Amino acid sequence: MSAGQIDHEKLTMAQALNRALHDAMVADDSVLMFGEDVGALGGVFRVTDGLTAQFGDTRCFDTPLAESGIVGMAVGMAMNGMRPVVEMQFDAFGYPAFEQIVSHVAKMRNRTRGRVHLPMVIRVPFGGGIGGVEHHCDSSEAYYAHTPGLHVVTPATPSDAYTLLRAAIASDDPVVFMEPKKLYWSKEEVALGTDGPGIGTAVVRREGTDATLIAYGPTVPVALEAADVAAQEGRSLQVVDLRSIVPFDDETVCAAVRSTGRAVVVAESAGFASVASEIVARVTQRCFHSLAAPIGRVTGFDIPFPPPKLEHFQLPGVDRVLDAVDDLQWEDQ
Amino acid sequence: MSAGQIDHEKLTMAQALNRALHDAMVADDSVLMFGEDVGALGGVFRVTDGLTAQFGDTRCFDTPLAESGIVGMAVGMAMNGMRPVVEMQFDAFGYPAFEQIVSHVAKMRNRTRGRVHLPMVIRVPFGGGIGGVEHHCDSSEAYYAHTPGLHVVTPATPSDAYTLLRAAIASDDPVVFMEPKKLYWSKEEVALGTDGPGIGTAVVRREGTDATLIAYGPTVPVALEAADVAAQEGRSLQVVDLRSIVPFDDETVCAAVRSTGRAVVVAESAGFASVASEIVARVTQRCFHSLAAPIGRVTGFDIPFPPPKLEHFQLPGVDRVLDAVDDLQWEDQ
Amino acid sequence: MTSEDVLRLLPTDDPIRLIDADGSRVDGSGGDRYELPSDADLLHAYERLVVARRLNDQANALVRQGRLAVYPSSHGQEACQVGAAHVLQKGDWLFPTYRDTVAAMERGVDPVDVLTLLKGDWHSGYDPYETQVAPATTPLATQLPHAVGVAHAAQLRGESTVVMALTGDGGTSEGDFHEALNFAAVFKAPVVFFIQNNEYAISVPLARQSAARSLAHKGIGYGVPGRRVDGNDVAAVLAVLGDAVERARRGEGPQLVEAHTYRMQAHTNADDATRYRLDTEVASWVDRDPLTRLEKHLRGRGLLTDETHEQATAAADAMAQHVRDGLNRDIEPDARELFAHVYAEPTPQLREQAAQVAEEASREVAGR
Amino acid sequence: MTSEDVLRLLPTDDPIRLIDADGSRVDGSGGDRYELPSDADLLHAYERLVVARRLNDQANALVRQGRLAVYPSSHGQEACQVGAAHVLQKGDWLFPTYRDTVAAMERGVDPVDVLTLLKGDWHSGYDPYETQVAPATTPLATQLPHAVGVAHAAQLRGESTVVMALTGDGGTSEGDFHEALNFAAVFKAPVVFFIQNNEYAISVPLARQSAARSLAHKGIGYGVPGRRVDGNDVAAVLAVLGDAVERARRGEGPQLVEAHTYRMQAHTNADDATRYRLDTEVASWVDRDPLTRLEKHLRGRGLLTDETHEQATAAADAMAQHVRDGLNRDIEPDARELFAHVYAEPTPQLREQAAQVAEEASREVAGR
Ligand SMILES: Cc1ncc(C[n+]2csc(CCOP(=O)(O)OP(=O)(O)O)c2C)c(N)n1
Ligand SMILES: Cc1ncc(C[n+]2csc(CCOP(=O)(O)OP(=O)(O)O)c2C)c(N)n1
Ligand SMILES: [Mg+2]
Ligand SMILES: [Mg+2]
Repeated sequence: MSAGQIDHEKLTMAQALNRALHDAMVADDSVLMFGEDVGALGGVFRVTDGLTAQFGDTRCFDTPLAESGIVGMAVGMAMNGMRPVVEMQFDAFGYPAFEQIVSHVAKMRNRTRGRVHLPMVIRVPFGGGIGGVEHHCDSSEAYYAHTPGLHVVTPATPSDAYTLLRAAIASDDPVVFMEPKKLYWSKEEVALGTDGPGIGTAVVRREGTDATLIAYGPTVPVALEAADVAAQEGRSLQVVDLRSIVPFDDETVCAAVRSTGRAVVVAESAGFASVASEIVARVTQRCFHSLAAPIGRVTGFDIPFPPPKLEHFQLPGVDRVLDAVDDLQWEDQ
Repeated sequence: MSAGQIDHEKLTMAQALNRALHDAMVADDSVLMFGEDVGALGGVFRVTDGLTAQFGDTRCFDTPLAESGIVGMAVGMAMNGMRPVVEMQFDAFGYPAFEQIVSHVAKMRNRTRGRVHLPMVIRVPFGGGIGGVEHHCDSSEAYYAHTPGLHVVTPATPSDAYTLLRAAIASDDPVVFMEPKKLYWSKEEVALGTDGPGIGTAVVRREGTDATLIAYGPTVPVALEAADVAAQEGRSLQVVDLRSIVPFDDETVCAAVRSTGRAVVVAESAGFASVASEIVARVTQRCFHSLAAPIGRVTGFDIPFPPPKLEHFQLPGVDRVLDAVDDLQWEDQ
Repeated sequence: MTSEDVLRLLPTDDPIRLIDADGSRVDGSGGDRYELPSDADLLHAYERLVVARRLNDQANALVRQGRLAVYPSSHGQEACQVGAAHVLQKGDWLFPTYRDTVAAMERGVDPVDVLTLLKGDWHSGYDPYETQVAPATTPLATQLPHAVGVAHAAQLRGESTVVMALTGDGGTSEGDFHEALNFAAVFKAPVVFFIQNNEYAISVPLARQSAARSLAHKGIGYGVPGRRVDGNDVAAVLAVLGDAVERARRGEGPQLVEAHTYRMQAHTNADDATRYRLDTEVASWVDRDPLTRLEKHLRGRGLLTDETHEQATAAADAMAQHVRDGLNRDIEPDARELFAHVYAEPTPQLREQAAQVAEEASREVAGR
Repeated sequence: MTSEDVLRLLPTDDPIRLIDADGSRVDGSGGDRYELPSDADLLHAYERLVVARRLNDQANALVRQGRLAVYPSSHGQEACQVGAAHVLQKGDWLFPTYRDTVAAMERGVDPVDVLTLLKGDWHSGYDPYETQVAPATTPLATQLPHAVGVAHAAQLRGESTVVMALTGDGGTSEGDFHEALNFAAVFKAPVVFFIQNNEYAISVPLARQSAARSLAHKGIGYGVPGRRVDGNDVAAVLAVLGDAVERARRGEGPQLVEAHTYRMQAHTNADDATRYRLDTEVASWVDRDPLTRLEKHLRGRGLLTDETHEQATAAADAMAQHVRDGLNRDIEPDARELFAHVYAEPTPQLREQAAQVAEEASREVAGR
């Protein structure tokens, strides 16, 4: 691709991720992809489809079935000149790698006083909404976001999937890249370029004046849909898409909330001690006197993710978001 | 001990924990203790001192060095009639067991629709302030508190150490029992009885009228000391000791905050997406119109726990707590 | 311990086989150390293999009809699962994976209940304490330390329970496999670790899983005897696993058995196996089918009458009908269940959340 | 692969030894397969053992004087650590644990820098890329997958790097040991896994760690050769590890070597070893001391002159003086360092937090 010229293609999020991996591997020989079933199979979500065929099985390869080993090997490869990208097949299957992630991936730069850094990406398909059985629908972003030393990002659109994954691979720090499973098949025109808002930047997806919905990953479309419905009912909702959980874009989020004076955080994971808690706490701290009502939270309940037949109760939906908006003490004004 | 008669002894927190284990093992044959170095050595903090000698090495025993195996074996023993208590030697060494804790310990009751329950306790010495090197001073309570299905408790006094550990062992649900390492050697007269406030109950440790400090585990003494200093300066601070993070005692905490209209949460762990975030979010939600200022947070910074020579910068101290109290917009009144 | 003592922990070079693909009795390959199971046991195994195969077929059909969300078929592995269940006694425990529906059924769990999870409902359709079958486990190898704990608890109480812990070839790569085997060995826990090596972990072939001569060669590193068995020969599976269970019960500590078998179908219906393996490879295993092999053997010895055959088919028909009936019943999702089993008593927080859902539901009803 | 090919992966019944406790050359016990290192190598090893022993003594003294917070001594294990370092070439990597201060020093890291962590300052007193010595790791066995990754990266680039990955006996029980060995074997990564089996993991004796004949017997389960060596015989350690490194470099894949040695002192100065082992047990190992053994051997062969002895002592003196000087310097804690290394660029959140600490500091200065 010649400089300045950027291709556009209509892609699903899974395809956009695939293109990001592909383009990063073309651009830089040190980029590698490995994990379980990412080779011949192309990943259970086909995100790595075709990479082994094109780049050979030293650049994209299957490993033994052991997540701690996968992340640990990535640490070593990142220490030694590579930029590994690894896949945890489903969110809950990242837990065996937890020690490696928390004690090494997150800490290596710090413990070596900056001498060793780990340019690596851990891809984590997360969230529910696809009728998955137990252990296939966890939302673990809070565990990673609470761990200093990690970047944690999550795209809500195919375009962001491309941009953020390229940025994650280019980052000299480890990035936990949370992929909202239920959006893998969402489709849009994608600009295959590496500029656009990077890690650390939230964007306002929809302007609005009455209240602000703060969402990330799988709940962004829910928030947008809620804003659509609210608009029909005469209420103007603004929607902020975080994109990056760590670093957190206080500026964009707080400006948005101050502009409306009311806010609801929408997230899929269990609410207790979660990213949603953090958003409420930090935005309240910064915008207290602009707030007409306490910031609302629509999150998953504090229960293990339920079986498919029951998951619609657990997932934040448009109705629940609108209820939370209704609860923002409008009569107080 | 005959009914109604309760022994009192002056004990350190480590001794109180030891007595709780001892008394629980006397009371119930199915209570077992195992982990690394808990046998002949009596644990690196001597919490299990003498148990093997008294109860034999089938009741208190060393295992191979493998935390996932330890917790996993405890799951199986709890499934089969035992009430195991296991020790993770230091907080960060619980991470290898993370998958077992999150995917099984927390979920077994739910996934079996209540048919299998796990009466087990995971003891986790946590926090800094003892000059420990890396990986020996983590505060991991947020990981566990965010995980539905676990109880998470932490004592701040030797008496609570005894009562809460007895309650944890008696619980039919798994309890993550966080032991503040720097308080192991704190000493007081302990009532060796099993009544007293149980899991799920916060207590007001000091009455006060101007603002409420909310603390748990290692920061409770810090909060109390801050209240002492503030009193000399003419400000009356109330101190709430959570004791139980999950379940959370909304009633006690919110009543306290409403009574003063101002609050600061004091916790040692990194602040982002933490238990402190949750406290701020939920108390703000419930007490918004009683609050004269946003709830303050004094927590560890969002950095890996630093080396001993630097740890005093990381630990919430009296000055920082008082600064946060000063920031509660008193001039607004 | 002398060198000989150590060497006896190594498996035979080739998997132990008692009945050949053509149905004839094998000599050699270590099989001579094991007796052929009794005629009655073989005939019983035959009937159960027929029923097992039918369960796989029926479940696949239910997936196509949309009654089951997903099904990991054990077509081709039925001898392993029937064998693993049949060698156990009352009171023994079985720890199955998601692929071990047949093994669970063979231990007395209603297959409708086992399949509940795969229908999209609650995991544990069955009470694990009724049959001593643990809830099937998805996170690989994580059930193995549980199996050790159950065995050790029983051992401490002086009970003679044996625990059969199942895993796939892929599962052996996980840290928990290692930790469980080691704990079992150190505590001499009566656990039989039974690996169904079906050559694949989803798409990943065995060669990417291990560079060892066999997975049973791992035993010696824990002081545990490792045995290899032809997993498509139910006679050999019964003999080798039966021996392992007996040894574990006698106090000889844990045993490791690897069955060599093959996953004839895709990982689940959601998988496309043509992406990673050739049809010719699959075809080469058809001749080694566990069911036809046993049938040939029994026919060769004149043991299999048309009557037995019909009886087996009737049992399979009845089971299939029962499964269809059970799974065609619609599940009424009840939101209250979300909060009922998280703790013995819901926390105040969960009570609030449950109330919210109840309120939503009542508004919905009112709104209709 | 035939049976013989598999059996050659098993270690010898007894650890390989080249020099006996009384200093004489051993024949048999597999040692005949290895040549005694050259006189020059042995003399060099002698000097380094003297220096190593002194480092342990000096560090213990610094603990008593309150200059070091904690020290895990390798007294008695110096032959393992000197051997592990000396068999490597320039460009090879070493992955040490907290007990491997000596090994790191032998690879060229300034001991003052290695001890920085134990003084209470930043972990990585040294630049890992200068000497290809990874930062010493505390969470057990977690460094082993890193070692595999470093080796595999080098291998993919066609470099001839070998990685020496150290672990204790206790560390072998962790899942990461298993996963690392398996990954290395599957990818044929040039890693030498070197277990210093010093009989204890803090208080837990080897028998609680493994029921296997030896830890080297684990190799065969991964298709990796396992070797046992007398860890108090530096000649044997050099020979066996040297051979393993050469094989790994030749492309034979990972190698597993277990050294049998003994932790002569407590786990660290904070530990009370009398709670779990008898003085008589410790005493029984004094005769097998690696340093006196080599000294006897060299003296017996007339190779050790008073001059060599003095030269070694002088080197030890100089090192000890250097360590004292380095560690007696006081560290000025600088709060800015807290935030400097978490990310390449501090996040906005960390900038805020750093500003808070800076503000606190300036108020403190103003308040004085
Ligand atoms: C810890 C963990 N990681 C990944 C997965 C996803 N996964 C499900 S089945 C499977 C392959 C398992 O292979 P194997 O153990 O050989 O069993 P088989 O399916 O062949 O019976 C994988 C990778 C999982 N369930 N658990
Ligand atoms: C994952 C983990 N669990 C527990 C510990 C605490 N711990 C530190 S050293 C040690 C014993 C290690 O024994 P071994 O591997 O034999 O090494 P040695 O100390 O004998 O050199 C333990 C349990 C740790 N560092 N890491
Ligand atoms: Mg398999
Ligand atoms: Mg040791």
